[in-house]
Amino acid sequence: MSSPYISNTDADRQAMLEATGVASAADLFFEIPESHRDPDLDLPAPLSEFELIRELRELSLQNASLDDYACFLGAGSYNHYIPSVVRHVTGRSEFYTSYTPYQAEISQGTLQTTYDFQSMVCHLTGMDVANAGMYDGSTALAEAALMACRLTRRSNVVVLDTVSPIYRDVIAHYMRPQGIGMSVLSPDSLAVTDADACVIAQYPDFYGRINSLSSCADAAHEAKALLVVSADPVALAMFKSPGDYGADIVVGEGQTIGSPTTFGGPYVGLFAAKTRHLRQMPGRIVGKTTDDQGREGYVLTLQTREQHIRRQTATSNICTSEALVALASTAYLTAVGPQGLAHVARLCYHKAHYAASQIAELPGYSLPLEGPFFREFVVQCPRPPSEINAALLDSQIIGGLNISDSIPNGMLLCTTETNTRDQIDRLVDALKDLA
Amino acid sequence: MSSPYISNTDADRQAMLEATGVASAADLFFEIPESHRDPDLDLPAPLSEFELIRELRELSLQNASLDDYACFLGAGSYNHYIPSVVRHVTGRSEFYTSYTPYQAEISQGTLQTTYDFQSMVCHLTGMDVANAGMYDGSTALAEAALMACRLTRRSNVVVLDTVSPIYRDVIAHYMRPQGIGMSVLSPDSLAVTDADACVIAQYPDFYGRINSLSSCADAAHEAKALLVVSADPVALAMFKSPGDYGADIVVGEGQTIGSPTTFGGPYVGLFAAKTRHLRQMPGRIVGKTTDDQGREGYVLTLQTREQHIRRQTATSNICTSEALVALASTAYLTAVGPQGLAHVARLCYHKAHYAASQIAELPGYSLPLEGPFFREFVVQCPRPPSEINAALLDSQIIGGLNISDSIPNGMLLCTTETNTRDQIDRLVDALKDLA
Amino acid sequence: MTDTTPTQPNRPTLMDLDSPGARGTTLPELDVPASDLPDDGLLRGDLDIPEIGELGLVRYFTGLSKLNFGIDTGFYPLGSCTMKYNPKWHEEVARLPGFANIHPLQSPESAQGALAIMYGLQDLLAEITGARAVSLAPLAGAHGEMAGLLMIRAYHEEHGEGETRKKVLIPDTAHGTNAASAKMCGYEVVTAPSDPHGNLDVEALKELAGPETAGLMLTLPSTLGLFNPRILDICNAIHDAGALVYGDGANLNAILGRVRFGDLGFDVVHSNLHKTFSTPHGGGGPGAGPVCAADSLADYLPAPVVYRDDSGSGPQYRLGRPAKSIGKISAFHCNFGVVLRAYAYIRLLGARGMRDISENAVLNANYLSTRLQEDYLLPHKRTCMHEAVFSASRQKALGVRALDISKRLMDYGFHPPTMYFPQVVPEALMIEPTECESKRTIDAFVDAMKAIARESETDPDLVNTAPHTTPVSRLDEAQAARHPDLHW
Amino acid sequence: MTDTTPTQPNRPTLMDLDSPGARGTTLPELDVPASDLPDDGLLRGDLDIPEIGELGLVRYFTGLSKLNFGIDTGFYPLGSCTMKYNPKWHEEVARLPGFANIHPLQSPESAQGALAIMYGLQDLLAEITGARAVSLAPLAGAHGEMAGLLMIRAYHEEHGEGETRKKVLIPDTAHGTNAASAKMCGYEVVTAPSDPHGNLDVEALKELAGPETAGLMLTLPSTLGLFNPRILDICNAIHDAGALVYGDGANLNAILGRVRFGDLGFDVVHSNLHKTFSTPHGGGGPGAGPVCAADSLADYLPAPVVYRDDSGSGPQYRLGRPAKSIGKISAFHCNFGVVLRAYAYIRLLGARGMRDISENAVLNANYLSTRLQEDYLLPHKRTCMHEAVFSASRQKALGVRALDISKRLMDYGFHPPTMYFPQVVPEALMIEPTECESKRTIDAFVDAMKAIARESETDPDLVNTAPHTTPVSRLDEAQAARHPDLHW
Ligand SMILES: Cc1ncc(COP(=O)(O)O)c(C=O)c1O
Ligand SMILES: Cc1ncc(COP(=O)(O)O)c(C=O)c1O
Repeated sequence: MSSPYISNTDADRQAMLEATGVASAADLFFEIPESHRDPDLDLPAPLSEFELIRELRELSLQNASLDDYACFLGAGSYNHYIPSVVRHVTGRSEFYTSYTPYQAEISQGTLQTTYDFQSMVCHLTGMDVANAGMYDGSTALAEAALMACRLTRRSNVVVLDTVSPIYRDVIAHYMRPQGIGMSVLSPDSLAVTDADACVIAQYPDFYGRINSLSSCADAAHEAKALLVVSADPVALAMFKSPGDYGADIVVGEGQTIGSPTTFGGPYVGLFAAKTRHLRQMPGRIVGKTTDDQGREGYVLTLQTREQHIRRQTATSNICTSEALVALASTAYLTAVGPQGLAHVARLCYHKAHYAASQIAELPGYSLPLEGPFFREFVVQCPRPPSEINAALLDSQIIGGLNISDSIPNGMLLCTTETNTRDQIDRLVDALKDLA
Repeated sequence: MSSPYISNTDADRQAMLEATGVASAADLFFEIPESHRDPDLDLPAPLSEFELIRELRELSLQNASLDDYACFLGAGSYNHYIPSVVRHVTGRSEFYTSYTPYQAEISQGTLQTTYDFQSMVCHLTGMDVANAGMYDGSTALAEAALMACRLTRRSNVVVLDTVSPIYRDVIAHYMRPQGIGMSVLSPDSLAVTDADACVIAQYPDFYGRINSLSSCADAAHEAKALLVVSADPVALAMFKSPGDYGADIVVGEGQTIGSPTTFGGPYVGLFAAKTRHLRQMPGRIVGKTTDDQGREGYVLTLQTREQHIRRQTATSNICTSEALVALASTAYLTAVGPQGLAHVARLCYHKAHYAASQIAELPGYSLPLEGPFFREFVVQCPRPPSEINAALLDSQIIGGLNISDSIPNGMLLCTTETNTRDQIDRLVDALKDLA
Repeated sequence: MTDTTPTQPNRPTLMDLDSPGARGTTLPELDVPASDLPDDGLLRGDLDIPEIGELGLVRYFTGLSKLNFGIDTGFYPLGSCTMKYNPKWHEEVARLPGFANIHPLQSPESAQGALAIMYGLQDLLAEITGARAVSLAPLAGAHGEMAGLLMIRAYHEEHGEGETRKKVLIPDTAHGTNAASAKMCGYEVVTAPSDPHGNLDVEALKELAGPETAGLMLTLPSTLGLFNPRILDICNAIHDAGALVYGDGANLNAILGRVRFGDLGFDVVHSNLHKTFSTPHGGGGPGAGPVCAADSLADYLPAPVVYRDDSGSGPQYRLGRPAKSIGKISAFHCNFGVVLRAYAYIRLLGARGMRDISENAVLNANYLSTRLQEDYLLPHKRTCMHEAVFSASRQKALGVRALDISKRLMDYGFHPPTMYFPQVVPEALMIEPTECESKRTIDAFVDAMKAIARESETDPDLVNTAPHTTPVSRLDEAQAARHPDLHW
Repeated sequence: MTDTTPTQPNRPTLMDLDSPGARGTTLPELDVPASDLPDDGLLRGDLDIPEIGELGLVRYFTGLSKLNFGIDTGFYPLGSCTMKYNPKWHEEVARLPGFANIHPLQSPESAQGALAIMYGLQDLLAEITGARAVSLAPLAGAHGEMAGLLMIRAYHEEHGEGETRKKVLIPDTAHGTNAASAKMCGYEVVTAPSDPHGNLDVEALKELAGPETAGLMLTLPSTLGLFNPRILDICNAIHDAGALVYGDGANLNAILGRVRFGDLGFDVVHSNLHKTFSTPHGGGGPGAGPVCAADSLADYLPAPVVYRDDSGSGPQYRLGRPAKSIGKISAFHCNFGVVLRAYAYIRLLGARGMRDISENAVLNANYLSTRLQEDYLLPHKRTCMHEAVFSASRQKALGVRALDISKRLMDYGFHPPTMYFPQVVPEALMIEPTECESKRTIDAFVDAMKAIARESETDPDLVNTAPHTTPVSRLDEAQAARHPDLHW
């Protein structure tokens, strides 16, 4: 008996073999070198759906889920509440079982929602045009750097040292093979030359701080370099957009607006730019047009930028991206709306400040950084954060990111609207006990 | 700000009030006696989706779920595995957000699947016709008794004492107001008179035993009474159908084929009969027909039996029933297919026999009843079952039904394909320790 | 224009897809020793249901789902049915293992969370309807009617009048279940007439009520969508006759937070959770019809009722049986999955939310009614509650019936209203927009209705042969009834 | 026939539904003291995205979903895309809180279940592809290509040939991503030609390979759906030139359990989990493109790789970095949700299941190809693997292009094949039925293709103006590109 995912019956197979004029299915593989044909695969014995769900559920219970643990970890992945309607939308199987919408007439669902996605990304970032999404925030940023190099025909990028070290790492791996240099500078000593394609900033920065991007923009633009910003979309409901500061390319991590943290993926990279840069954008783009009867509809457009047409002269190699995650973002933003997103942002802000002020009062703990922050902040701990986090875990708390390598005993803590006051108070109490 | 379930904005409301010529919405309620108008409702303060999901999830964790506990409880509600596709089907919102399919042209989904449901019920029970479902197995049985009285114009029903006491209770409450008598007899001393409308048997019986229905059928039919059988649909994949024995009306609990135990409901009553009894059937019935272009389609039919047309002369008062649960059954039966259902039945059978034979060997435990059984069996325990069950619960085991009232220290145990050998062995070990 | 659609064969039935040997899922293998099977004579031969692979199954049912019109598809103004939005998070909560996978007979200690929710909903409904006590046992509205009437019956028996009070008064506008339920409870139905304003005629009622009357079944607001301003007189009249008042709460949506049945003198009322409290209709169920009783009938409620005991360290919940309970009316406790959703709904909205519902539901209906009166006859020109009952009698004169208008609405993308009910209104079109719909949607619907009114004048045939855009057009119901084809 | 469909306005955009003040969900209130806001100059003004109630949201997206054709809708023979059934239980498992709601940076101790699954899939893929080690890091096929080429690059650098080996050989049939990935990795692309049988021309390849060659990117079976019988010669030739062989495993479905890349001499291969291992395509992702390396390249795999430590009481899993790793190519570990589904899929099917897949996929393709050859030109008349690439050149002669045939298939209820790829076949129609489809479905598709071949002769206009039954007909792509309208 074959698997439920195969629909042919034995009789079907027999009839097809006869029609095909082949004695047995094995004969269809005759071109495979005999020496290597039909290896014995040493795989675990097959199991039924029931047994596997049971097994996987047990594995899932070995993970500390953010439903059960109070989580104060952020650093690029944020535990925001996702309204149930979002899962209803992404759970429509017409959405999740379809391919990239090459055939527009029967893909208007994906196409129109992608157009909505692009629209929202434009409005959030304050940019003119946006694409359908990239793999994640970090690769979007790396691709933005490459795009800046193409646009400026320069081959060095300046990355602020307040950009996430994880993202900096990814950028480096994307630059090197194309022979592009990368300088890491402090925003306080930012010097941009005419060899530099762009200045890359993070907003809010890796440490959670929110600062004006004006000086970065000025420094970049004076050198005729571009300003590339990696921005958090939730923060953009509360703070000026990078577009307001004159950014040329804005990217971001779309996980924070509608997708679960799910151990790091699938996420989606947001990607937006000024109109004049449109034809150097990577990724898919959906445009609105009309059919031969004058009805409005949507298509993939500007495909001559893409690998399937341009091959090695394409703006990127990206093909399959993260459409379903982008759809989740679109549904999320629709559900919360502009007021709701601003409300979420304010909850993050006030909770972070409440938590920070409580922790700052604990003996042994301090806030080493100054200036306004959004939902993350750095705490200097009286002991190595690794020890503290291990102890917190026993109290069902997932502590902040250990950033001792950049700030001694530094911990990057994060709060979102999902952290109740009770959770914050529990954290503060636990930290007190660990002083 | 009003709730997300209200779509009007303040501006909408204002415009509608103006168009309607009413100063304020409160004025629309002027006909309500002022003395009682606008009570202060003392309800808990509203909460957000996020907060309520959290609260309800916590309540759910206060229940011993059969995912976490080994369950040996049956007695009318059975923990069978439900393939994920079933939830995919019932999760299609076109199915669950639609009303009873009065408007056939835009309800073919519900109508065709109901026709499939009826077809499957006919085949399972071995009957000619089936309806779209009743509230649950017990009310289906009670309605079958009423139907038998209408058909025979008699006003007493004979219920075997091997019918579930829960079901007997429900039948009694349905008979009494219409002045119908009810005699409870043992199958061994079954005497049917010409005052009796029907004999009501359960198959397998309440104690899990599977016996030929021939003698019941003969006794009933000799007195020109009907044979009404409450049958378990999973057992029907393995054992002769009531139709094979000449039953006139067959009902059953549809929960066992595709719906979770969910604390007792929603379930669905299966209801089938011989063709000649069709026009006395309660409930909705779907029939196949053609449209004015000759295309096949489905409609609610024989509605002149029903309350919305016949009012007090209808065959029942039932209106809203359990369509979605019937859909789950249809999807379940399609998923497992005839072979799969028979396989499930065999797993139940062999596991029950394995468990029974292991328990029978424990000192102090015995099997008081004889004869073949399906997935349930009675164990006589050395101590009150209530004590045993309390102890089992501490070992994450939900024991069997306490039936001490009919069999001293009797416990009705049940196994299904979801009980792994390991669970059964754990049960046996635990019982041993409790001897 | 040539016909460009390739001819489609009839939709396959499930049986047409039968592929012997295919299977639609995987199942575990036997992991215990096999036992002997019983006597062959007991065993079954073939079972003739189809065998289909999992993909075929998914496509079949997914495809059929698309032939259905649901609330998620569009406006569903089906009068008396309160087709409101079904919040998605309810579906997720209902699937939590601690709710979906608990057994009705497991011990109360191991089901405190579920019992807390049942208790909680009893409490909320008591507050909303002004009742003394509530039982969640009835599995639908009609089941609630039966429960309520059995309570009334038990009450009269207890008071020695069981044999004499054999009649139940039911208004001519009442839903069919009312009469059918009365019959199931052994009562004789006496029809109480409406007055020209659409109200139950109080004077006529007084005439009818007497020592043989067990009770009155009254829908409030009525199925005409009207609130009877003499409701207090009615309850008094019935009580004066020694009878009790049963409330059909199917239309509770209109008066949520505005007035309570208990305060008006109703002895018992059922609520349709699948209407007022947003639980999905499911294409015809599941529903739930909890009964809410005043002091007079609280002791008679069906079992189970959940009780709370605060004597221990925390609250403990248990299933119990009121003193003079009419007993159990189904195998287990209640449609728990439905109860859970209704509980979730009320908790999210609170008291303010209840009033928002009635405000918007009633305002929507009155606005719709105002706009539609130009083109359709409104027999009872009054402020309505949650729904407006129009008559297509003007169109009938042109040869277009309520049925035809209903079918034509489908071409405009709307679900039709309820038709031909209540029976007292000829060519009735009973329109209930609910609070969930926006002015924008109602305007679009009114525009469509107006366009159809136009079409009825200019091209009645177009309307009379509608729908033209649905997967099937009008189906031959006579053939279906004459030659029943009820299964494959 | 008069036009009976009421004229429908354009579908509203999301912005058209904007209802200021409406909200699509509820959110918790602030439960801590509010702090001062930062300087006004930092704060944002308006955010111009629409406000919509929850019902409007649900209707909008549900309605749009119905305009999409998915696998669950019908046959989706999109060549090279392996559109197979996506098991429903995977979706449920992926939503378990212990998988969906875990943070990528939480400590490994608190994520052992997730790491065990990643480790498990690495292991399964290594066995299936015959690899030494696997990294799940790449987030799609093209990302895997990039990772693989960066590994090759690092290898040559390590061996002192980083500066000299600057060319990558890519067959003329290759997918566009191959060439684009090579470019992203700083390589020059050299195109390797096919021979008349559709195989990569081995002699020509030998000519091209040399000391400047970093590697060959080879799709096996090729995008023509053909298995190159000289595959061993090819790998040898490349290795002899000091270069490495990259395998594009997008078509692995054809040879599951039949032959392993590693055994044939491939140094690294990526697998598209969203093709071969049934994870949903999602309308264009997410996917995952794990790279599976032979001994030669195992040390260069991207980070992270999960390692298992059995020294303690039970196995312990940790995230690590191979000795000479090319490092991280995205922010976190992998597309875990995709990895989980692929793991579930392989575990359900086992080794026998892998072979069932290739058997049915290849048999289906050959059967389809046999039946279609009467009416359509098959340029390479050979036993094919999982897909058959036809040419519509006969129809082209009648004025009907591959595009037109594709559009007309929609009217018959099918998704079109991949068109115009591979570019070496004029008017290409690349048809991949997958193992999931039944003979019944394939027959229906073939019948439709034959009917279209007929129509192309008798009524080419009908085909050339197709589709006729879709919500929109052919859209003006030139207009879209010339006047980009990219947002509301
Ligand atoms: C006024 C009224 N009463 C009673 C009922 C019966 O409720 P149910 O269908 O839940 O049995 C309905 C529903 O159709 C109704 O509209
Ligand atoms: C042969 C081949 N190679 C590579 C790819 C690229 O894979 P992905 O789309 O996952 O980046 C594809 C998919 O379109 C393909 O078909």
